[in-house]
Amino acid sequence: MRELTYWQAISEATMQCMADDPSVLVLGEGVDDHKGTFGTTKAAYERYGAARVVDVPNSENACAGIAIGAAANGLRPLVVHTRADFMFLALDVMVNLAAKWRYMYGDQGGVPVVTRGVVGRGWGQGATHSQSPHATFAHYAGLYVATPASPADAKGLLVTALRGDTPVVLIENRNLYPLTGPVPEEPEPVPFGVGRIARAGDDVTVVAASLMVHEAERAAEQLAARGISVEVVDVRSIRPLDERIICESVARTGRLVVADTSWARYGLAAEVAAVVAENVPETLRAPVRRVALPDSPAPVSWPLEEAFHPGADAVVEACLALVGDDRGSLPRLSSVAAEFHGPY
Amino acid sequence: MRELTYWQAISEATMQCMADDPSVLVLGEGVDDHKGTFGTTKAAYERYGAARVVDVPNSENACAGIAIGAAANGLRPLVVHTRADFMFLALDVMVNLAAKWRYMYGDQGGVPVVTRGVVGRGWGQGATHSQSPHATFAHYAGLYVATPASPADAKGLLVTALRGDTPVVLIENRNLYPLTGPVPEEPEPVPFGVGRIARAGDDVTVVAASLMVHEAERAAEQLAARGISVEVVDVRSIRPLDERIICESVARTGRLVVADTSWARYGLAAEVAAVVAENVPETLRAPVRRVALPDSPAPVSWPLEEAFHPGADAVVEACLALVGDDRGSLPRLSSVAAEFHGPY
Amino acid sequence: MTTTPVGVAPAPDTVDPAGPDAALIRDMVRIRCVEEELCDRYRDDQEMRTPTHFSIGQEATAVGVCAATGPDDLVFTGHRSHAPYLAKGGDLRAMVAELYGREAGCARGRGGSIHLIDRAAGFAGSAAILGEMIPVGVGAGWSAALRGRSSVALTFFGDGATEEGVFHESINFAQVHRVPVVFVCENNLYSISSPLRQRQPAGSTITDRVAAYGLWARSVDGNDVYAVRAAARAAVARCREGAGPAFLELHTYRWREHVGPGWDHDHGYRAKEEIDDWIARCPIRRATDAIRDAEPRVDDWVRQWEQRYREEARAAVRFARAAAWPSVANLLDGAYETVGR
Amino acid sequence: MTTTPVGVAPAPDTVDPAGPDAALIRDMVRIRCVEEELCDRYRDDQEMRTPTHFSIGQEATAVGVCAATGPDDLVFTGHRSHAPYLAKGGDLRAMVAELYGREAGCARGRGGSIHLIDRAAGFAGSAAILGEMIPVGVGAGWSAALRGRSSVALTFFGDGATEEGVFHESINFAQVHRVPVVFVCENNLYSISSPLRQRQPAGSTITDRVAAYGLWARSVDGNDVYAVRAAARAAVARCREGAGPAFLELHTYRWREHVGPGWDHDHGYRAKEEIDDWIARCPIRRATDAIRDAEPRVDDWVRQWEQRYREEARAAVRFARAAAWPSVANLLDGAYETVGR
Ligand SMILES: Cc1ncc(C[n+]2csc(CCOP(=O)(O)OP(=O)(O)O)c2C)c(N)n1
Ligand SMILES: Cc1ncc(C[n+]2csc(CCOP(=O)(O)OP(=O)(O)O)c2C)c(N)n1
Ligand SMILES: [Mg+2]
Ligand SMILES: [Mg+2]
Repeated sequence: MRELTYWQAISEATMQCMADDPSVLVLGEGVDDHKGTFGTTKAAYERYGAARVVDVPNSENACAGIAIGAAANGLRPLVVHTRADFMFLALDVMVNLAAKWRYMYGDQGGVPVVTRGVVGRGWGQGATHSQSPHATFAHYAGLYVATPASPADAKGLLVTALRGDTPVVLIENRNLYPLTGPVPEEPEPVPFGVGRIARAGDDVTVVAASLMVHEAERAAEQLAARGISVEVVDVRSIRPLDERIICESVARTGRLVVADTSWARYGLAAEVAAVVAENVPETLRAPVRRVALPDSPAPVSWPLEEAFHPGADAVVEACLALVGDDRGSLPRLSSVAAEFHGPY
Repeated sequence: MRELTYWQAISEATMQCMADDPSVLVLGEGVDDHKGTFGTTKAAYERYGAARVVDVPNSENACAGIAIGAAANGLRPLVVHTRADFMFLALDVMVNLAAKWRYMYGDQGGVPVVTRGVVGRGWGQGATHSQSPHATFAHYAGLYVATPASPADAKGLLVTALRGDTPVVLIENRNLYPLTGPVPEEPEPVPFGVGRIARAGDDVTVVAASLMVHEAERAAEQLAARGISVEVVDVRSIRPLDERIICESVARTGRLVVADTSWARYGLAAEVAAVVAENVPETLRAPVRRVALPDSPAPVSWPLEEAFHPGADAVVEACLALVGDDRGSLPRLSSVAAEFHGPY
Repeated sequence: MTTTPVGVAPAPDTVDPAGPDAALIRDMVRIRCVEEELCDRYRDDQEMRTPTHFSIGQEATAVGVCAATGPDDLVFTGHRSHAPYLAKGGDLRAMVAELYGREAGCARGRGGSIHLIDRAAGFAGSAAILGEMIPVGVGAGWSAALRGRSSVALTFFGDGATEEGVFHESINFAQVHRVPVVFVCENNLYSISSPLRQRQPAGSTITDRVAAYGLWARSVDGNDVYAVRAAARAAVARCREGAGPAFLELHTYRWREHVGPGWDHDHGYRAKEEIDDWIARCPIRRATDAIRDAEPRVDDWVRQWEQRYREEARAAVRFARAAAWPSVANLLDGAYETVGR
Repeated sequence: MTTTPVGVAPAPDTVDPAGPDAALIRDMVRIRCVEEELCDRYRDDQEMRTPTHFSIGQEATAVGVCAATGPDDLVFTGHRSHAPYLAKGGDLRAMVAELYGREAGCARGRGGSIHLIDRAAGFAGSAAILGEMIPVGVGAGWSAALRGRSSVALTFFGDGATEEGVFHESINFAQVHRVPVVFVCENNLYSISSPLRQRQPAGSTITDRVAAYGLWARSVDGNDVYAVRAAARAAVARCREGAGPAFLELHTYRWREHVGPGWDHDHGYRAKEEIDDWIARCPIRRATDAIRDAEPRVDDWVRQWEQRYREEARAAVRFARAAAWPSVANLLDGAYETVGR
């Protein structure tokens, strides 16, 4: 299969869905500019112009509400935030209205608004430009929330979102954008709620989302050299969450590490641990480990930032602790995102 | 000790803190009216007037930001929302600014804003007036989040909040307001991060917060009659979370039910299960059970609403399942909140 | 028996003999009768378990505005929803059943008073978080324009909702994109018990603030149903012509308490005299007075309408109370789309 | 060597011989020199890992406004923070160390360019979420008033931030409560690469929209530092008298790209001619021209200042690069208050 970068995959999904369905339109601050949301909306703007790729005022709350109204009246808006952190300003309408619309009006139709938020981890983006709010949206029933890790899923989940009738939040990590992978040419949907074994293994299960899937894969590679076999589960969507793939894997390996780009408490790492504690606790041969952000806001200073965002090394350490090994002489890994260069 | 209702305890804490510290002021929509936020701000308004108990415009976002600015410049605002759901409109400044202030400006002082949100469960309040967003705030490092269950804690946690230097979110359930309990006369602080054994027991641990502590206690009473001994742990604050009290109890009982007023996924029920899976999984003699909201928005219609909000019965059932008993002939319990009468 | 409000094209056989001006009175009387009946039942029976915001005294705003709309136009509102719902032609029995939490409710009992909807009638939804339906109205109108339809969206909200930032964001967006949306502000001087002067600066008005964005904005006596209709017609016509959004500030007054059926002159936030003053300016009485010279039979009509609609309201209550509750087995219905439904 | 900007009471021995008008030029030159030096280093060295928004070309707004403030007045800003920070008297070396992520930074390396603070100087904080510091400024001013202080809060933001609802909510609150706060809008015609006309309606201005709340609001040539200072003095004086909030719209222009040190005439969203046009209206040049007749030595002074401040900037960079990194052991410091600190 031909390879695309993650951002190209998003762009392609957008273009194909716009071609297939004239009701799809893109809304966001600067979606029409020369950078085109890190490339993801550029081709769509060039092809469809300002009528369907709409630069909006800096009004996140109203724009989310406008998207809901447009969706209630026949359109399929794709709302784009260059930083997922800005979505907090739109949280009210997304959680109090979009998520509840179908239910509270008696199941007479939904509001298919798709919202993409880009997580800006790294390069000193700091406390308010690095957050990954997927758990916040996924706590509230009524939304689908996905965290694609691969170019193929970035495309396939967006296609599913733009064809469905449920409001969807897609959280994309900026550091995934340059990564390449095989992507089907056709707009093949990837379903929500179906996880993926990113790598098979027997000794430890690492459940991860988004960027952390790659960190987990790199950790697995290194551990393989040491004779430790790691299974990496990519949840792909966090609501619905594929409980089965998680539990089946843990039931086999008996050990669980959860790796997330957000904080541990009340986050994906908590939920996955809870799913295991609810369903297959007796299979656990060691305590669950959470690899997540330390309990502070994101710092800017380089060494602090490097220490703040967990990478493959943190996954390696957690796995080693679970199998009762110690770190010994493993070389340290740099983060997947280390190649990014400024100026910002 | 003399008894007060939950709302009287809140009112008393507010009055005493305002008397002790002239920098405390109360902000909120309608805090000055005849209902006085279900009684909690009435005495303060009568005593201190409009200069310190300030009715504000319907501008939740700005008012939260104004409170932050006032806190950065010497005041201690207590912001009140008659429905916790309205706090979503203020989430941006609370999470992106208040929570991060001390950290991102290099630990030179914090913004001690205290925010009270009242959860309006029941009586057909519906999808947007019944939510308990504690997990959403507690996911983000930098805030303290508490869910007082008793009048004494409603007072003591508010006192701690109004004397500390950290932004605090207090989530109060409207159905607790009429409940009475012993409350110290003095403004004695109750620390964050220290749970409480609400009832001791040996067979099952029920970890609960807010209203669910009472449902758990009633469940425990009923189960006691059947020879099942239930320990009820009231977490009191959910960030910081008292991991020790949870783990020690579960290590003794070997069985865990978590009871919360919000949804299971990415919520308090997930976090408590994760804490156990991380620390004492080997002590679990049965899978963890979560008693939480079903995965839909809150319905209005009476029978649906009754089915939607879990009460003591749901806790009873979960405990019985864990000890391998079945429900048999136990009489059904009505909810703690059943006494509330309309019109709204 | 169903009466077709003027907002929707009436089937010939249901038209009253009274003409379009009297029809506005008829529709206001109908809403008044329904709401008074509901107030009594709400207070006495405790069977409607849903926070309920009545529009008694404010009927001219809903009726006057909806009279200017066509069947393809969409109306959204905030929490004070009954009057616009009925004025737009929303099904009465479905509304009452909704308040009673029944499966036959317009939102199948899931939404309650604050979440009314009747898509067939063009009543596109009400919501209880202040300001939320303002951008939604903009989005709906924008969608119509983008899809080449001539329909217009209208969104009702109170004076208090204009304090929410989203109101301004919505006005700004609508004006930049020339969205066919009519912003309908029912200024009843209070937000729960907070008087307007405590929440918004003296010396300027909501209309002034909207006009500063360049919108066509009019401040209208909201208890004069004919004035409201005239202003709304102009607003809707502008939208239909593609001239951009319009704003109406309709000055009116709520007679009952903010939420619930009671009177509240003893709550301390407003004087009995103020309430009585506004009751003296009852929109139904004023509309009747205004056309009595031309239509001397109007008082008889009003009496007949009162009888007819009281009976219709009672019948709707009977229907609702007899209707089935939702089944608890269907508790999760609609939380997510059901594939293959 | 530290130079005291006019915003803070200068110690006698550091006053330049130039008088208050020339002092404004001096402060603009200083900011220009610092930012140009930082631009070069930022681009070439890749050592400042923090998104950075330069004010080159916009110096008159910060300098003119801060010249009207006293030491007890508090300044807040959005992301475009360096110029107001320096104009208010913020410590230069601490700022540069912050950009270099060092422990000696004004926010101990935790905040970066977008989170500057210097409490001693009255620079009370900058933040990167659009609009956030607008209500914060209101709260700070309100606090001063409630505590009987005469200090004033000032909050800087761009034209783009006025599209956030919180801007309107803040204006409304400030006017209702007569808060001593000056809203300072630096209108540089763009929000990143979106031109103003694409985001806000033609035919009305930001000043119009604010004036509609009854605020004292002035639209000023933001590249004329003397006009800015005069307007800011009037605004601050009103606040200090208890006459309520004030608003300034300062028309200016950013020369470099939105974020980062580069030029961007090839990015397609604005023409080289437009940029050149505004460069010709350089605030430093204009201020110099304006006083040359009265102060013929001003060109010499500017040359001397350029030398002095380039050297000061380089020294600050040397200081920052030599400064210690924060210790990873202290990663969590300040996430929560530490009891007994
Ligand atoms: C965001 C939000 N804040 C507060 C409330 C509580 N609330 C419900 S109705 C209301 C008053 C609104 O006043 P107005 O908009 O003038 O409408 P009216 O009730 O007068 O018709 C308030 C404050 C709410 N529902 N949503
Ligand atoms: C809430 C939010 N939305 C979007 C952004 C992204 N953003 C950063 S700066 C900027 C432009 C702001 O323009 P303006 O307020 O005019 O300030 P300027 O950069 O022109 O000085 C935008 C959109 C943000 N930081 N916060
Ligand atoms: Mg009102
Ligand atoms: Mg700008």
